[in-house]
Amino acid sequence: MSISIEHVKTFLEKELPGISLKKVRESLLLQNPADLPSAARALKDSSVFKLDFLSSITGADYLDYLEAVYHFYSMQNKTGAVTLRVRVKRGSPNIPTLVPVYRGAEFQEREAYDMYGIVFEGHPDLRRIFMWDGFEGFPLRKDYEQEDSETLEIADVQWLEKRSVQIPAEMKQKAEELHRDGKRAIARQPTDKNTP
Amino acid sequence: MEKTLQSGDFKEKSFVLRGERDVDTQTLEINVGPQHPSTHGAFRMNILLDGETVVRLKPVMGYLHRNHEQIAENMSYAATMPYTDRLDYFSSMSNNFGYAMCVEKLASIEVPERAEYIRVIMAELTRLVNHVSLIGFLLNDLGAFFTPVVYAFREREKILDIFEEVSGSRMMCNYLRFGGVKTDIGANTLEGIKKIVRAFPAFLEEFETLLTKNEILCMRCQNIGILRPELAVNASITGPMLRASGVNYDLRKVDKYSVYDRFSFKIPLGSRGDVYDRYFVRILEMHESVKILEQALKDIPQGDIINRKMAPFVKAPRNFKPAVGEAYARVEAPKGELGYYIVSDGTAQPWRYHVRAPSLINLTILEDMCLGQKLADAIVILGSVDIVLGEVDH
Amino acid sequence: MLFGMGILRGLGVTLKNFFASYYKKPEEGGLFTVEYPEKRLPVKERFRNFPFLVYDTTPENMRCVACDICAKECPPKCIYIVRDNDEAGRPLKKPAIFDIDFTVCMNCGICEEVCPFDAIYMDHEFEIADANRLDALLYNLPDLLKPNDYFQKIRPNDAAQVDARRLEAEEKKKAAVAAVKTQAAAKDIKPE
Amino acid sequence: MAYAKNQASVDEGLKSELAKKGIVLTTINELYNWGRRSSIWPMQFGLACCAIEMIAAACARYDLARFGSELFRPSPRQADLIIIAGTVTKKMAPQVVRLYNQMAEPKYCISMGACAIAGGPFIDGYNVLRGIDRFIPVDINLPGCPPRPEALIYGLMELQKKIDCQEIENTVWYKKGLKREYLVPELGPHGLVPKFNPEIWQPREADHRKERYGEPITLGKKTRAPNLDEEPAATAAPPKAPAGDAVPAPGSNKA
Repeated sequence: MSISIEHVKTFLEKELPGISLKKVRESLLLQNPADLPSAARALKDSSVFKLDFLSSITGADYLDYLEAVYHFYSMQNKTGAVTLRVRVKRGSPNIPTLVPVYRGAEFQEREAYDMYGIVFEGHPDLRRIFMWDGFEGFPLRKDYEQEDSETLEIADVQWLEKRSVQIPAEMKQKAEELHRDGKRAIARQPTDKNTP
Repeated sequence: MEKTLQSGDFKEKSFVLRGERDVDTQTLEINVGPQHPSTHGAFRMNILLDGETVVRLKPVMGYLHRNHEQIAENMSYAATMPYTDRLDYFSSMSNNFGYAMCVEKLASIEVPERAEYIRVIMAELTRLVNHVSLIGFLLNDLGAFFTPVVYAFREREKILDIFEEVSGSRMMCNYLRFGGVKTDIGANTLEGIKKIVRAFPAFLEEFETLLTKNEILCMRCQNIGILRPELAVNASITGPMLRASGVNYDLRKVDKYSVYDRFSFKIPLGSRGDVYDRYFVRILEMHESVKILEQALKDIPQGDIINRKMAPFVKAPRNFKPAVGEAYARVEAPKGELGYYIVSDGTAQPWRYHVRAPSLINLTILEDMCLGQKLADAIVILGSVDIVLGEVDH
Repeated sequence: MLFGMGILRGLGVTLKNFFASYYKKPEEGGLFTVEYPEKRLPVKERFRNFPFLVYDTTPENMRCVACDICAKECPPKCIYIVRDNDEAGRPLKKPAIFDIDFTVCMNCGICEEVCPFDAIYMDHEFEIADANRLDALLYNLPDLLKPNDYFQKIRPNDAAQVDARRLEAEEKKKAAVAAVKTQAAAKDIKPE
Repeated sequence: MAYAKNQASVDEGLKSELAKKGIVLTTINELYNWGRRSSIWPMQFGLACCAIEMIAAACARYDLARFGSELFRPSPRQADLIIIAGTVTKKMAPQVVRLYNQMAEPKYCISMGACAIAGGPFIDGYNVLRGIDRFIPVDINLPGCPPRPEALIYGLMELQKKIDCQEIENTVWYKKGLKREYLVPELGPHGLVPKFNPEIWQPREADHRKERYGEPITLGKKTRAPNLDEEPAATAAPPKAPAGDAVPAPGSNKA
């Protein structure tokens, strides 16, 4: 059975006086990300809720802010989902980590960092989890520009020439042209006339 | 932003691990993977070894990161269903089950009785396939090269014939639709399933005499990779690994989703939480799945196989535009709690689509279990965690 | 129990299976192998490999009307359709180009479900392997077209159902046309 | 696929004549190719779902051992054939090319499954390499997602036909100063550097898919984010079916 979100809201406001919460659908929005760990610890240690199981952390991009959604369950009471959300600006996407409270948050926070660039302060090993370390950009953000994998760029041409691989003329010429305009080979938009 | 640790940061250190030793050994950093027979696919473990003992173990994922979430966010809801088969490619029906439940929760669609029973039958058949194959590969890591896998795959082939007869493809079933299932099960297919379910306990009994009391298996698996229940709960471990540590948490009993509350079955729990318990919990879970299958096959009702309101959307998926909202649904997949989180924005494509992959999160404590064990045991512990890279890297 | 008994009993199981493979039937644990090229396993009726286009009598009157629904619904977007035009430039109800890229298709069968004209179905033929990727595995219209009786041969039940539905739709249309004709005839008589 | 029969083959009439008398007449080429094609050892290398079908092909029912390739060698040094079974991602591509380089000659490569040939259903991914033939030469392409185990055996038989038609004189691996080392790409800031090996692979002239849908496919321009803050009007009733869509009688399993 599930826990009513108002019940959680009143409990948190009583437990942590300074907290500012807002009910969004079936979840609680913490206006100030800084009190996320204390809220999580309060819910975990409370004898009423005993939310000892952090099921999932999800990053999300809503164009003018980034959001992290946390789903908590209780394994002892076998009770339903309590959802907390935290919103941060795109410029300063910093959220305090939950790893000291929930060990299971480690990989999921790394995934949210890798995909959305949300930096979890205090995370013991905040590295990219899926992409390689030298990858730039956060791929699941709505404004991510994917590379066009059919046109060579100046870096590829130089790398190939160092290894004495001859490159067809028009590819090299296109790469230099791109380099002169200072543009990256972005994946092209559809050119067919009857695109759905 | 504090400097993120690069992989090459660990310098050579000299270590004296336990007690006074006259010789001063150096640690050796090795990479097991991404191409290694024991890593069940493209998965790398950066292990720091002192002699044979594991001192530090950092898993590295991403070699099969196929951008499932980006593709799903650019596609209609029904078009993502075949992609969920490719998440955990051993249990495609329960991946479909989770995704279908999440969209039904989002758009509040009811599912007729018969479709629920068919879903439960298919989900339990995938649990059998997954556990049998997993035990086969676990024994591969223990050195019984491919003999248990050949036995397991013989049973798996029979169940895959049923999946092919019902849905059209052996592994990638794409069988569930929002509000029901794609096609009905014929009477003779039902007979075929009954025959397999009747013959399965005999196979399990033979599989157990082959393995359970085997002294090599007992010595190599008992008291290896012990996982304490508190750490398991704190690290969000779910599925057979959690139950092997003695925590009674199975979504079929907790959430009572679909029609699972109509079947009587028990939840096997381990006591010590070592590799042997994880192996034995999976064997007992197969017995329980056979019990559920027998009950489901006995009283499967007649009736529609898909919600009539949703039938037009099978023919025209592009018209399916659920209202703005979010939904998180979870299902007891063979590997653990498989969750789907979808935010819809009123258009035909979801705004945010996230998969909570059980095997990715079960890997969080791989290092804790392997510290202090021998390298050969670290391989066995990884085998008992039951990871499939399609789901780990989704 | 004696220390080695577990291993011995395990070896007993393997020995039992070894001898069983000689005299038992495949279902009860006998020889399970199907020697592929000589003996083939019957493919299940609903098996789906790659799509093909159905035509009724001659490849000219194919069922596909180039409505592009399957191309829009295909998850990996591997179908490319260009509608045919007659000499005067007016669009025809026939595709000029119908390409399916077999190196992108994921055999999911969604094109078969969404096609309103019963034109595209999933084939059973899986013996496709080729050295060069570009032209051999990009199937265009001539390679995809197969007759309706081939469809009946590989999928008897489904084909029977589809043909029954098409026949019934045919009658309804004929009846509707007949009704309109009689109505028109009735109108002519009345005005005198 | 038709392969040029190697010229050094004996004429069939004489061979069958002698075979009746129990005398086997053959050429060095046929013997050499017969030996190599009947014991192709694949590498124990699997990436994704196709690898499971490869294991199923090696198991009891489809039994790859009948073609002499039951021994899956884990190390590339002892393998003749690499079956690229699964999606090759950009992060995994350098490792796959390095494995191919480490294999001993004569080596063959089957790219099994749509993902390995040209990206398959994941062709749009930012981390997915669009086919392994951008960096290594592929002998047999085996489409399907995943191809059935019998289709893998059919692909293996196609490879055996190709091996039968090779001749010792002009094979690649006996040439002096052979250097079949293929470029191992590196992981750059946005993808692989280089994106493909121009010596082996040229992009298609007409890529219909990219012209019509662009890359990656983004259906519907999303400029406004959903505002979850305001409450839903009614309980989210299932979207009503637009009229005019032919509704098949439910339960009739159309196909």
